[in-house]
Amino acid sequence: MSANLSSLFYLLSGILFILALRGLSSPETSRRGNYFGIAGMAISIIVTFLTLGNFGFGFVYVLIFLLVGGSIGAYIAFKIPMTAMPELVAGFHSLVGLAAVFVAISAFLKPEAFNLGVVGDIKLASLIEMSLGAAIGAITFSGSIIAFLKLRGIMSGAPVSFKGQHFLNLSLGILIVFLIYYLCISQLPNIFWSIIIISFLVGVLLIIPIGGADMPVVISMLNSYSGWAAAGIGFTLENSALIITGALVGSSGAILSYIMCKGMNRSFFNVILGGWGATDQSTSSKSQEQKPVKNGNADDAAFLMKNASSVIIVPGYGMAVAQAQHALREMVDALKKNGVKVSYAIHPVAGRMPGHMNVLLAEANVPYDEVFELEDINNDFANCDVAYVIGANDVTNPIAKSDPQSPIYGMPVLDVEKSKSVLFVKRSLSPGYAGIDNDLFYRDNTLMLFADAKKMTEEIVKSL
Amino acid sequence: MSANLSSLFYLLSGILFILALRGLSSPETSRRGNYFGIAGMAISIIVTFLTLGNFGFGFVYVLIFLLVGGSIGAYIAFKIPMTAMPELVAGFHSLVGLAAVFVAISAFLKPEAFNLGVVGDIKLASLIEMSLGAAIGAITFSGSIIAFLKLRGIMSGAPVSFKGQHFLNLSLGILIVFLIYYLCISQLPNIFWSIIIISFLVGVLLIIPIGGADMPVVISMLNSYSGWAAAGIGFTLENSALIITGALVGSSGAILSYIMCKGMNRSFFNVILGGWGATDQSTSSKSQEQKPVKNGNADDAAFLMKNASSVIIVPGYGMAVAQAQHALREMVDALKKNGVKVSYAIHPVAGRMPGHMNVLLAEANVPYDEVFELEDINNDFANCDVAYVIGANDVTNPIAKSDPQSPIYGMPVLDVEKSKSVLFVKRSLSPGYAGIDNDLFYRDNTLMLFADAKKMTEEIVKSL
Amino acid sequence: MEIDPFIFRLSIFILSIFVGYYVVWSVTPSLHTPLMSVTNAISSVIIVGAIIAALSGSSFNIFETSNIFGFLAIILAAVNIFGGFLVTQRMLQMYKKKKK
Amino acid sequence: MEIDPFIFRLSIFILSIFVGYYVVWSVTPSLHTPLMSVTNAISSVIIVGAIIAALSGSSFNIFETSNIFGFLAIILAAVNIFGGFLVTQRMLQMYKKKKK
Amino acid sequence: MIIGSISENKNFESRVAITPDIINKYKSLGLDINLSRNYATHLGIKDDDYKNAGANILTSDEEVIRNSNALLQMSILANENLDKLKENQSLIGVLNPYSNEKKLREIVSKNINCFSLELLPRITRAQSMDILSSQANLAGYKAVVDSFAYFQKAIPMMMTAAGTISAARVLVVGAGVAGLQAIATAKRMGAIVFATDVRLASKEQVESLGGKFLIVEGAENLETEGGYAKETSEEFKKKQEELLKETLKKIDIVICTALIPGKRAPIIIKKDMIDVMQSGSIIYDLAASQGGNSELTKVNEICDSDGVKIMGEANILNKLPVSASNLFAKNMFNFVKNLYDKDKKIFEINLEDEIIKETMVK
Amino acid sequence: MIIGSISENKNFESRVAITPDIINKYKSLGLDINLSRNYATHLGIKDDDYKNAGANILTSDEEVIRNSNALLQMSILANENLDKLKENQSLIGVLNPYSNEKKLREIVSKNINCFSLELLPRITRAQSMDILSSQANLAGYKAVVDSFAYFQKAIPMMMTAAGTISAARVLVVGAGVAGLQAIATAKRMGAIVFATDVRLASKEQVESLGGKFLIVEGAENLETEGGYAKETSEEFKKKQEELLKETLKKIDIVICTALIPGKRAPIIIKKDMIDVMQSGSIIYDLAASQGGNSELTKVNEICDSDGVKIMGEANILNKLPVSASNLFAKNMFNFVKNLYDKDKKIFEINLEDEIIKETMVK
Ligand SMILES: NC(=O)c1ccc[n+]([C@@H]2O[C@H](COP(=O)([O-])OP(=O)(O)OC[C@H]3O[C@@H](n4cnc5c(N)ncnc54)[C@H](OP(=O)(O)O)[C@@H]3O)[C@@H](O)[C@H]2O)c1
Ligand SMILES: NC(=O)c1ccc[n+]([C@@H]2O[C@H](COP(=O)([O-])OP(=O)(O)OC[C@H]3O[C@@H](n4cnc5c(N)ncnc54)[C@H](OP(=O)(O)O)[C@@H]3O)[C@@H](O)[C@H]2O)c1
Ligand SMILES: NC(=O)c1ccc[n+]([C@@H]2O[C@H](COP(=O)([O-])OP(=O)(O)OC[C@H]3O[C@@H](n4cnc5c(N)ncnc54)[C@H](O)[C@@H]3O)[C@@H](O)[C@H]2O)c1
Ligand SMILES: NC(=O)c1ccc[n+]([C@@H]2O[C@H](COP(=O)([O-])OP(=O)(O)OC[C@H]3O[C@@H](n4cnc5c(N)ncnc54)[C@H](O)[C@@H]3O)[C@@H](O)[C@H]2O)c1
Repeated sequence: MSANLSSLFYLLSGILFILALRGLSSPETSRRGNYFGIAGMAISIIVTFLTLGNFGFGFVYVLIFLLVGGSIGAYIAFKIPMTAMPELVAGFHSLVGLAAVFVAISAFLKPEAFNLGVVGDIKLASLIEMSLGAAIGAITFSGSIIAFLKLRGIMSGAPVSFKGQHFLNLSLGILIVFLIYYLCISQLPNIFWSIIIISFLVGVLLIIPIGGADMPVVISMLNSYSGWAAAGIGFTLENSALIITGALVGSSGAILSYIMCKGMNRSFFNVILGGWGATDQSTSSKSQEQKPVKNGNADDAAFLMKNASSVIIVPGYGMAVAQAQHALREMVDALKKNGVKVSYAIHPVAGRMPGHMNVLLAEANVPYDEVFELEDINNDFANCDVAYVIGANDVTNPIAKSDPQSPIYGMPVLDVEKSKSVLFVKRSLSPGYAGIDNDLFYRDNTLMLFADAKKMTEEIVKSL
Repeated sequence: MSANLSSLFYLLSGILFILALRGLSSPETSRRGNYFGIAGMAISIIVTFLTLGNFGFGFVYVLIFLLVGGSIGAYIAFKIPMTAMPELVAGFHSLVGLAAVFVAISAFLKPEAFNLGVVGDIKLASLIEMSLGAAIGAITFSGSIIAFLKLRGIMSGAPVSFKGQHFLNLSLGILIVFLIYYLCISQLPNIFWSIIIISFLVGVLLIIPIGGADMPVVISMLNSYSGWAAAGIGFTLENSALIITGALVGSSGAILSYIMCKGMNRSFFNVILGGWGATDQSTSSKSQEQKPVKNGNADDAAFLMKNASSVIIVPGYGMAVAQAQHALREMVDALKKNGVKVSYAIHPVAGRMPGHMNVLLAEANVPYDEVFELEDINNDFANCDVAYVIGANDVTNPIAKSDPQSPIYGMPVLDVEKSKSVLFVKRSLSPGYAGIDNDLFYRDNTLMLFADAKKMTEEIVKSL
Repeated sequence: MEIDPFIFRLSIFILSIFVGYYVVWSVTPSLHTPLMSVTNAISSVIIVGAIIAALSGSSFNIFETSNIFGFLAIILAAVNIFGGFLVTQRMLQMYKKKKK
Repeated sequence: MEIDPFIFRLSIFILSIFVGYYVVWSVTPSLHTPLMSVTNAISSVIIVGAIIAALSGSSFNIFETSNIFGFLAIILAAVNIFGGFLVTQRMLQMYKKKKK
Repeated sequence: MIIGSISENKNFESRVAITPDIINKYKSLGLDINLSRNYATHLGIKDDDYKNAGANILTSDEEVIRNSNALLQMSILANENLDKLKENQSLIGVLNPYSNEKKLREIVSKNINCFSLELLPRITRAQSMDILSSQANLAGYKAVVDSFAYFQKAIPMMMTAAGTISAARVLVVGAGVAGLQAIATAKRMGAIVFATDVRLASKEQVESLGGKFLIVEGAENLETEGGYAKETSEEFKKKQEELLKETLKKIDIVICTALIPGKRAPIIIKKDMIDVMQSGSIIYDLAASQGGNSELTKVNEICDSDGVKIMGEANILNKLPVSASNLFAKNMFNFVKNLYDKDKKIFEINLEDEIIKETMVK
Repeated sequence: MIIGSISENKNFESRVAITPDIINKYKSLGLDINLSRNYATHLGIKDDDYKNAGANILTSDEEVIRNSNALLQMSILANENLDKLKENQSLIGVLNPYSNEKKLREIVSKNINCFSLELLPRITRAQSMDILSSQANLAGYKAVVDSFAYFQKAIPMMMTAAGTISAARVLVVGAGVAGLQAIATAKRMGAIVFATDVRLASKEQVESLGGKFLIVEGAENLETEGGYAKETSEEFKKKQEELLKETLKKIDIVICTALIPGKRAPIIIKKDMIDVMQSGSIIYDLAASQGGNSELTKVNEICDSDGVKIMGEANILNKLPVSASNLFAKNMFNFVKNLYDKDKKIFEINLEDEIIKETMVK
């Protein structure tokens, strides 16, 4: 295959990757996006074979290795539980990083194969590119390993920090740059190896100070690194598929981690530099580490409810405090437009006054036939997809059914936990009127939406 | 200047253009965006000079021509009234189109200067590129001229359509393709000229069937054409600044016109193919041509109000029908958060029952001290930036002050027209209870927001 | 393994199309007109071609037909560049956020 | 007037950065994880380099050190490619809109 | 010019035609005001309040009549006072020209100008003088408040630890000014509100207040064939009655406001419909003085029909006298302002002016 | 087991302890019900309604007493009926053990089990039996509805062609159960509602219903130093009184609900405060029977203090008897259900159970 033709095909696969990412930005097109990605990858691999035109002995080996790797990958993909996604992605990243390192090493060892000159006299530009690629790849590898261990729980999720950490990282960074410079002058293999080893160390050092809660951001950042590594190798190999894809992955990963930081209301730089871990984490991690809660945002809630077939709203005193009834009504209207069946479950003592919820719902013109008392609706939770608990707490607390010591023992409660997912809108984990903790917050099918009830509901309306 | 260096600079100017467009996508960064654009343009021009390295006699001429053109442009830019913007942009487009044609002609006449071969033996690819560039440029030129004439009112804004129009356009298109093919074989100058002339004709034919109301879409589409023309020339001249910028302008113009069509709820293809003009235009143009109204959308309204320092809400029967009071309250809350002062002006007979508006506003918990009766607030309109008239009509009709024959003569009315801008939210131009037309709809400082009052207000909340 | 520069140009062209697509996708409607006028101004980067055309050949015969077309194109593009950017500037002035 | 291909590659690189930037800018948070896993899968396009490395040299000495690194890289990248796309597929299955 | 007002017969009328707030406005027109002593003390408004506002308090009704160019009243004067009126004086109020025809003819013949405000044309310009609207509005409000107070159950839905109280169901018959305000008031208290009217245009208005409009099947058809035309068809009436009867089974409170101008009020709630209503329900008939919308209405009595209470107040506004007087006084002022020529300082009886022409009793 | 209930003294009490709805629930517990004739006819509930629901209607009170194991009443029986009670019978109701101490001691000594529901502990489990809450809730509602009906002006803001009626201003004193419901009811009618309470926790509750909480300057400081501690300081009291006095000048209607359990109600609205109120204003004192929150309150009378009306109903729920009985009956049922042992078919007087222990009169 001519160089021109293969270039064209590489361009095509780059475009397919762009379309893949684009598809992934909305649920409707996401699966199509994934197919684009697969197609792009297939094209690049096939084109590479055709370009090399080497269908001998080696080709068979390549195929075998490809299949071995592929089978392992497929096996992992099918077996892994959905809850282990984040660590899986982290683990995969480490592989990409290592692959980049290996390719760079290979190029360094046999530059002729890549048109980069000969051993001991590799082209300057290529040398820089390949050592950058190797360094970034190595950082990606060791960083991802640490992230994986933290997420997997093998290593403690707590941030590890020590004095002079930032200084050490900075020094090592400078050292790498210096070594690359020196490599360019001397072309000495040992320098190349040192660069790689130091980079492994940097990867470890970069990730250990970051707390478990920030791992998603870190993973996305490592993703970005792996992209830059690929782009570096791409320049070395003069391969536009690698350049386009590397740049694409590099910048999209960086943006994604930035978006995630913003979504969690944290400073991007603090997270990336591990500074945040030292200050804030300590307080919030306390309660989180004992009992982890799942923390969602408006978009998640909107997504869940939009795709539900029935939703039950459970209002409580917090809705009254936040005066969220109008926003709630609007949310329900939007859901109904989406074809979702919505009803309201009113607990007899929700709020602080008999009929408290009724006053507010009537004010928001909620039709009476959508409002049910406990006895009439309690059985429906088992068949409902989402219970949206807005500012209620005690009235959902299952302890009233189980623990005779509890001050609310014997009170009938709304069985929200029987619905497929429970969304709790409240500002914190603090208890309600009765002053007791609610076990539901920590359940697997519960998503906590920490915010003022009105604000959160308004945001959900926006996302619907 | 070396080819490499100049390429780098062209790349830089391409990036600056990207940043320019990016800046223009939000009001906060828009001015910065414009500066990026200017910088990018300056760099391209200077780099071109340096690359040519020809600072003799010709250079002086070029400078002179540049300055002459520039002065004309600057003069026009300063003198033109803001209301004439659309036709100005259309006029400018025609110039770009013509410039593209001229450059293509020049390249055709003296291919040596551009490294394209010699007269009578121009490189095939270049020939295709330059004739495409010339054709698109010519279409842009004549199409823009027509758009300009229509907008300026020199030519009637009504769509001109005749039988077989689409067929004629299609035939001419095929003819151009055929001629390009023939040009490639024969290299005959006459063919080249014919291509240009026929393209001029196509431009005219493409635009005349499109009605005045759709001109903004057309202008943006012509913008896109001029981009493609520039890209075509860029390929010919192997100039990456032209390629990047041309592609950028080409695709962004196309997307922009698509967005505008969606915003106006029209089919993109119908507009572009002039089909829409033939069917729908006839009905809606009737009232529009007699008295034009300015038609806005939620974003415009949000923008105006967000940047106002005081807004007065004028609710009427339509708010009650749409049950928009809750959404309205939410909008006002959002505005107040933005530091805007908001009050409600209640006309004594707004609605269909004494105190109709009060009932609804109280339901939405609007504080009483923000609600004013006519006498107390009527003088404030003169000092207010935006009057948001939601579903009210008769109570704002100034005819009550002027025309003793009018059925509402003598009724006190809210002087909304005295505020800097008036937003009217209603579903159509139809009259209210009194059954009479409201002159305010056609005023210069009025923006009509045609929609259900609740929907529109909700959308504004979203855009805030 | 030498690749035809055309391939590169094509890649650049296509990527630029994507950028153009995305960059305006989220523009607020109130900025449609300034955006249009700035893209218009930018599209007169065709002036690069015009300058090349005008100065082609030796300095002595710069008034051959082809050069004249170049010069004409320069004027047209220049009108556009200055007019376009300045008028955008004027429009954007209106959007200046008031001092509060 | 020959231009160094590196310049072209740089242009492509920079434009791709812009595209990457825009393309994820508006992604919904619920798709963050699938997006991450698909970008991960895509980044294993490094396999192209790995294949080149593995097959470099003549067919007979493909087990030189450099080739071995290539083969190792192939395995790693392949795990990633298959695993990444398949797991994304699985995740997206969850987002399938229910039949109503 | 001087205008005056004397106390009404407080047995029948608690409202007054002039409130302290409005005096200032008369003054700024250049009019002086005479009032009789204890003019509005029954409303908690002291004579001093009027004095402070600028009115003159005269010792007797007679003095007020003698010293004023025009008398502004709620209703027509007692006979002895009517006799004291002199030529060229004016009398403005709700004079009820149909029932008081003889008296009025007499005084008009004495060249006394009589204006009766319920004759106002319903044109936009007269809206600010429209006493029928202003008073009907308050009547609609008050009918709901009173019947809710009388009702033996709570109105709004309350889900409590001691069980649920379901929301009361209210039917408003006639969705004119009074009916709409009744709907609004019942709705804001949390009742489920139904309404019915013969004007189909009122459907949208009812819904704009959150009420449900009762539509007879086939009503759509009627509408298309143009307005009220077919409305009287027997079949339609029967269907309407069936619908009402069915609805009333679940209705707790009925507010009747249906009127036909100048005629007896239509009878809408028949005896058999009342029979199906639950014991404890209430029918509040605002149309009582025009004959009532229910078959069993008696003026100023509470009838009990098998547990259903039918209340027919003749002048409900006597129970809301302060607000009613405030609005009435403002209407009256707007009327006087239109009549009064500031330059000539007289009442300019311009019969070109529709408002003056229509209200003047001839 | 058989439970019974006899007619109350209808001069003082319109509510009943058993409603037709609830009979089914008793039946499903395995309990039979005896009622005396015309048990609730005054509420529009016929004897047949009870019969259809499954109750036995006996001819006389005596028969009911004789044939029932337990008597469920609103209030304590008349003396002659008390005498008819026999050993091991139970009497459940609002027995008012403080004022009826002697009578109760007597019958308890006859081994008759007396349970008085107002003694219920305020624990979560007892919420469904909590008659104080259920009745206070309705009382708060009714106080507002009645005072609005009595008020001579319209409550909500109305901007009309005949001028503007401004919204009435309501002050609720004491934001407990009754107070909160009063706030909610006044608010939904469109009044501007203020509230005051000594419990600062109630501020958020008041605001959650759209009311404005009156805060004495410096109250924040008090709060930080812990609860009620400083609340009684003289300076604070003075400031509070000044604030109230200032506020009352513009208040149209005051609803008093402040109580201190087991004590005389605190006097909050002093005479001098009433003096500054506008003529026509209303003070509705729900605390009247416990002494009243205003200095001038008289039980079951409407006092007029210079135009300000002070209304002190002793048993406001007699005016809302149907809803009140429904909730009361449900509370009573929940109490009985807790007391009754389904297997042994007796009332199991388990003194381990806080609810039984606290309510039992000893
Ligand atoms: N109905 C009655 O008559 C009555 C009377 C007295 C007492 N009670 C008691 O009150 C309780 C009622 O139960 P409930 O579930 O309605 O209320 P709850 O158990 O008191 O819980 C209310 C929850 O709302 C949250 N919240 C408060 N303000 C909020 C805001 N602005 N936005 C979002 N969330 C907010 C609080 O959590 P965060 O602080 O984390 O946000 C709190 O946990 C019962 O225990 C009942 O016994 C009832
Ligand atoms: N207050 C009273 O007591 C009373 C009683 C009777 C009559 N009136 C009369 O009623 C009129 C009141 O004036 P007004 O300005 O309030 O009302 P109006 O003049 O009747 O105008 C209402 C406007 O709202 C629009 N509209 C209706 N439904 C809408 C919806 N869902 N979304 C958005 N817009 C909607 C209608 O235009 P589109 O159809 O184009 O949307 C209509 O032009 C006066 O003429 C007054 O004399 C008043
Ligand atoms: N623009 C103005 O100047 C102005 C002023 C006031 C009122 N109005 C309008 O005039 C109309 C009537 O107002 P009104 O309250 O004075 O009317 P009204 O008091 O004469 O009648 C009350 C209502 O009863 C209805 N009705 C009559 N017979 C009925 C029947 N058999 N069954 C059911 N309903 C029946 C009428 O349609 C009317 O809606 C309303 O639409 C009102 O908005 C206009
Ligand atoms: N969870 C439960 O079991 C339950 C049940 C019912 C009530 N409650 C709570 O108990 C509390 C009291 O309720 P209640 O209505 O029965 O109380 P209450 O009837 O005894 O008193 C009414 C209110 O008056 C207030 N008050 C007393 N002295 C005052 C003064 N000098 N000035 C102003 N206000 C004064 C009290 O603080 C109380 O809020 C409320 O918070 C209520 O929510 C809890």
